[in-house]
Amino acid sequence: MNKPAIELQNLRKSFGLAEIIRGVDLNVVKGERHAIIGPNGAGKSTLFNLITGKLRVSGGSIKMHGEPVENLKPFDISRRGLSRSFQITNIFPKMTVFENIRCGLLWTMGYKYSFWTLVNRQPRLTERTDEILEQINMSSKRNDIAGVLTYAEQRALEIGITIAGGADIIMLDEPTAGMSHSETDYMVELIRGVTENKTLVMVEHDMGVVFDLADIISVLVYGEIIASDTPENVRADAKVQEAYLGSAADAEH
Amino acid sequence: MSKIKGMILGTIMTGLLGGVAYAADSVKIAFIDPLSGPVATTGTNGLAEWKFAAEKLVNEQGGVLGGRKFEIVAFDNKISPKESLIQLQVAIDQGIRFVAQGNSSGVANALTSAIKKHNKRNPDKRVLFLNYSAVDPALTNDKCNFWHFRFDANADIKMDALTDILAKDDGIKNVYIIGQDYSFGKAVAAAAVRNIGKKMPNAKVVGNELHPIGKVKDFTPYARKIMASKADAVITGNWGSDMVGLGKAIIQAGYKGPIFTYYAASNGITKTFGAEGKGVIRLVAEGAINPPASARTSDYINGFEAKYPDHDISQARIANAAEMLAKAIDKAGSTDVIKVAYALEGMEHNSIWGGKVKMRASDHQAIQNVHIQAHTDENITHALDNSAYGLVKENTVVNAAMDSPTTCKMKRP
Amino acid sequence: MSVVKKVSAESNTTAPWISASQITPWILAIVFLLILPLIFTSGSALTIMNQMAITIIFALAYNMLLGQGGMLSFGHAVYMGIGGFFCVHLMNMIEYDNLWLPLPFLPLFGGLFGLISAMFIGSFSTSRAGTVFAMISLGVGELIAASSIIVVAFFGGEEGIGGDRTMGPSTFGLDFASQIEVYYLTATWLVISALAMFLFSRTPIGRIANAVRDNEERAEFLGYSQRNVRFISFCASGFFAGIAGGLFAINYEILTEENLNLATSGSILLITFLGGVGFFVGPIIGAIVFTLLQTVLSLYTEIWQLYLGTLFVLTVMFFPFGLTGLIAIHLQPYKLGKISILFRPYLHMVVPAVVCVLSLSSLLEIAFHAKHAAIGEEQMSLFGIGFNSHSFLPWMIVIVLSIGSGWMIRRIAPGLNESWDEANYVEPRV
Amino acid sequence: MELFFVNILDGLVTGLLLFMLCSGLTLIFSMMGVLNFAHASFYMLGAYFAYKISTYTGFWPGLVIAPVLVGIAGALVERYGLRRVHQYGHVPELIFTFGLALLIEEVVQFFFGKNQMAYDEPHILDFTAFTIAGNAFPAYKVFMIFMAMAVFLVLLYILTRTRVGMIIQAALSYPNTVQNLGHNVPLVFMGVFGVGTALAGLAGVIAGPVLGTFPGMAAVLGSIVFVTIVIGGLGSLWGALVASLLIGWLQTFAASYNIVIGDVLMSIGFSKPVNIDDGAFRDLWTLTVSQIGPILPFLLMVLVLAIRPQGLFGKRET
Repeated sequence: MNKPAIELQNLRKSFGLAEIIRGVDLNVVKGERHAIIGPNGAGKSTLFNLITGKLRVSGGSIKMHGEPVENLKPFDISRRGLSRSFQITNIFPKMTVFENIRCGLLWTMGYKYSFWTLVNRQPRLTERTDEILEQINMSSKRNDIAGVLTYAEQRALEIGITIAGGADIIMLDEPTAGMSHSETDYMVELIRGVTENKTLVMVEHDMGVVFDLADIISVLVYGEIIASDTPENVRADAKVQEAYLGSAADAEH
Repeated sequence: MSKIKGMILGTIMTGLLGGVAYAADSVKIAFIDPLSGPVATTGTNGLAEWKFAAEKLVNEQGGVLGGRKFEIVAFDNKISPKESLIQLQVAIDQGIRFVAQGNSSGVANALTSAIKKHNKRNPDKRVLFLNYSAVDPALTNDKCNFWHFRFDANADIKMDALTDILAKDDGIKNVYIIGQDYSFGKAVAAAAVRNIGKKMPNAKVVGNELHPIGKVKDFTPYARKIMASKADAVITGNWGSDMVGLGKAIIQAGYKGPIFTYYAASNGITKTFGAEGKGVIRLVAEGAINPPASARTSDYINGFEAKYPDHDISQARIANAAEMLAKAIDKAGSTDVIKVAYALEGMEHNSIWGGKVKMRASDHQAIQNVHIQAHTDENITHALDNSAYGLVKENTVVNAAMDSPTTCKMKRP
Repeated sequence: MSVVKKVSAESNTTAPWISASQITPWILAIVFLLILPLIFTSGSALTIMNQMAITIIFALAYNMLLGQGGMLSFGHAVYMGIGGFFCVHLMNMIEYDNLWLPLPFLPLFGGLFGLISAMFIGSFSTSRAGTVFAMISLGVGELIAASSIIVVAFFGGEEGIGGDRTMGPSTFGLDFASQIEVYYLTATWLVISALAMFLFSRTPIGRIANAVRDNEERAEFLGYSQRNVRFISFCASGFFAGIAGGLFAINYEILTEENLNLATSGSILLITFLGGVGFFVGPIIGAIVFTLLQTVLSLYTEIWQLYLGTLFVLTVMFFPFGLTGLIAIHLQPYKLGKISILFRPYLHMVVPAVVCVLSLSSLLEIAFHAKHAAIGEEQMSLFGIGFNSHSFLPWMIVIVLSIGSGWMIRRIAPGLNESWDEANYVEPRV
Repeated sequence: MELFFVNILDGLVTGLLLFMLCSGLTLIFSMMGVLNFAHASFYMLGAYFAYKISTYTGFWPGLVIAPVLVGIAGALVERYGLRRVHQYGHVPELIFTFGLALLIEEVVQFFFGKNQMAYDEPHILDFTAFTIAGNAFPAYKVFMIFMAMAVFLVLLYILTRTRVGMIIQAALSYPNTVQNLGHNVPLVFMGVFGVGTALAGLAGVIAGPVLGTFPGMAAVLGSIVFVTIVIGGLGSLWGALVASLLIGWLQTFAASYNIVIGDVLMSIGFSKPVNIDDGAFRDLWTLTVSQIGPILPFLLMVLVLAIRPQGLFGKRET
């Protein structure tokens, strides 16, 4: 129980000669909402991709619940209870909303590669899918093709797919990017709701969202974590102010 | 789903089965050979020859059984065994009882075994198979059956004749054998090795190889090997573009000796070889057209060329097949295939190409004169491919391989 | 490929095990298959129907790859062929080695051998999707087609391996000598295989195969290994292709090199695409149309492949969802209750369109005849009308007809477009 | 030893010829993402056009006119066919070219018939350039080598020294970016497709007299062209060159030496079964390398793809 949900030690990643992640140490405690912020090009997405298995690490270690997971395949990491969303909407555009969510459920509900069960004859599966649709307020779009939804709806659907499997670690990559104010507010509430009692790691640019949601904020600059603390302390951190917040605040206006 | 299926099926099937109109009492012969696709050229040529033979040699002579005409019905088998079997079924449904096919021994093999089974299972709709060109020896040996008749000299017979001629030439010491890697190519190679070993004690086989059929782009490396082997003669069963490619490569590599072939003429091949092939390309076949055996022969060829300027008499045995079938039907007094088959067995026929053709009863293999012909532009009465070049008879083996053994155990009904 | 993919099977409540709407098409299809030979009794009709059934199974199996799994294969004939070759060998073992195996179960073994070969080749070919998969399938297809000529012991060389289906133990008193018995056997396997493939698409792995096709990365982050998903789809497809191969062995009693070669692999791709890859019934329609074109059209014209090629290119250009897609786009106006708007413009279009197609093909036929027919044989007949292909008048008529009908089509087209838009117009939701 | 040298030259001719086809295909693929299945059909068109022209004017005008005609045909296909299909995605595009290959073969047969065409080398080059140990090397093949070299150099110049070349190069490496650079992408596509098919046509003009001009000529080359660019690495011109030469030599040397597989098996420790006629593998023992020469490239491709999916020189995987 006292093992951190995610533990990075001296994590490194280079592309050719360019070292993008330069020795990151980070602990994400179970049950906390953890935001990673940093200026553009700091390596946030790379860090995400390393943790979730999309990229291979160049050095260092990643542990989930104390077990090393670096260089495992994405599906392997997913099976260990980590689920993620993407910066660019990443859904199954040709399927219905219902089916999108159901895809997120199949593995964890034990269907795996089954070819002897029919999906629409599984009451539990259908019920659970409908519950999640309810949770993300998309029951009315149940039978719509995902590709024709509005952007905000697709983002919500993406969150739905991400949490569907019941993973205890949820990683969201810029969940509110490109949204209007009202949409953002809605999304924050949605995230807050669906990640209750779970570990949340998110990358986010919108400082409002970050300070609203996060218990702990880590600041990534040029591939290194320069601060990792509560929102108040981070806000007060001189290094952060200098390296990031000042310029980011300027840029927002 | 089923509705659509029904509609389409209904419309087309009705068209298929109802739409074929034919003359009331003609004797129909199904011509099942490739008429489309990359190897269709020999198929369309064969069809023209069949049509002309039926017209000139049978129908204009008064037909069979006192006036019934031959009618050639073409079926495109796309050189596919599967399609051949489907088209065979369609032909049988149209009431056709005589099937002619020649291109590809693979198809012939599929047809002969299908016809054998069909005749056993449907005694009321028996069919006769007139094989006018497929020369795999197996068809009149292990795989022979009562319903199959071969009018061409098979690969073994042609090789037997060829080596009879070769054995007379003391200058030939080194023979190179090359062919396509499939049953026919292998049969040619085996027959060549066997016959050379038997008849030509002073000669040796300096090369014997197979190349993939229809896949070789450039034959130059093979030509280099032939040059390196110091061959005095090359023997090949290649046909189509494999023949042209191989022949041109060998000539261009500097080879001056003879290349003995089975199929290096017509369908554009003669024209393509042109001057280059003169003095090099030889062909072993039945039915030589230069010099023509008689005025009748010449008339026949001229008539054909006038009607089909793009085609040639490249498969002379088709004329024999048509005439012999007509004779057999008349002799049998009906088109009942068993009677016709018995009438064909042992039949002797004076060929329009000169000489006699005898349908050997023991294996249904036609025994006839086989000639060695040269590709040249001298002494040509009937040229090929609308060019100045053609084939001239150099040597003849009378009744080639008349007494050759056969493994056929003919079962007669 | 998404246009009208509606998943009607999903209903809000938990569905009863079988609903009438789901089972009706199947019952209809079975009844249809049962009465078909009563309408078309001739041997050739049965042969062609058998050929269709085999092609349908093969095309459905192929669509498990292309349509459902997004895998483009240029060598799928291999699995059907290998299944078929093993079946012929089994048939010969029945005949000569006293192997006890009733013929009706033979296709199952074809399926198993197809499955085994797919497992073997899939183990390395499915590790990637896209071009890499396509090219490996091409390479493997070529290799196996080439070895079919070289390895005579198993493939029989160019002449293939033949057998006799009637030598097995008699099943229900049938010896399968007659075409009609073979037809019912083939039809039974058609229903079983089509149903199994339909249900497969409704299983978790079937759904995830779709997911991997659409977005392989996302599927990986949901716990599924894209490679395993592709491998399983590939094996299942190989299994059903093998069943088709077994049925081929029973029908033709011979398997040859053509069952493995690239031309066969290519035509199954054409068939599936022609029918429409996005629909379960697509390959079925494609298989029927293609078989008719290949087997029946070729009886009437030597240039049938020209028509086939043209049809194919036009289909890809104008109806990329295939012939089924053409039907399916009418579902929307039908559901909106506006299909009747289309009747009149369609009626206006039918005559010029038919005239245009017929006159253009007549033009081709006349030109072909004039160019390639024998000297002196200037008479030809089209649609029962005899005329001289070298004379001026027929040329004039077909040219005028094609230009005229083409001009009519151009004139009518805008009106048709308008009606089409109107028929598809959805009232904005208030 | 002399034979070895002759084989090197023969392989060079085959390889360079293949390269002329592959260079166009690679250009098209890199720019447009289309694996053009009809590429060999344009090669066929080139040979047939040139043959037709040569019957009126002799060989040389055909050398220029035929590729231009093929290029125009290619550009028209792109403009009125491919561009339409482009919007549906890559698989329909590929299938479109697949159908096009079928159609072109039929159209050619419609007009030219089904016979082999007597398309010949020009008379002026119909002599033996030199002889190595009794092996004649025709002047026409020397001409082929020079033509292929010239094509390669011109391509290299255009790609590395001209503005158009820069755009194409950029497209090779960053296929998605060029769209955003403000170039008239449809025009570039049409041009590249036209030039690519014209190159195939030129290859047809040159190869027609040597490899034959007949209805199946596209099918013989068909898939080998893909195999070559896949082995070389999609989108790499140098890769196409290296793979073409590799395959040229591979096929030449495979055909040149009668290595029996059975001997190879025995040399690595297998023992030949006594009763060879009965075994299921009887054919394997008597097989020679020259028998399987033309399928070796496919084997090579499967191996390369299984180990290195991006090909020998490829940077990106598609």
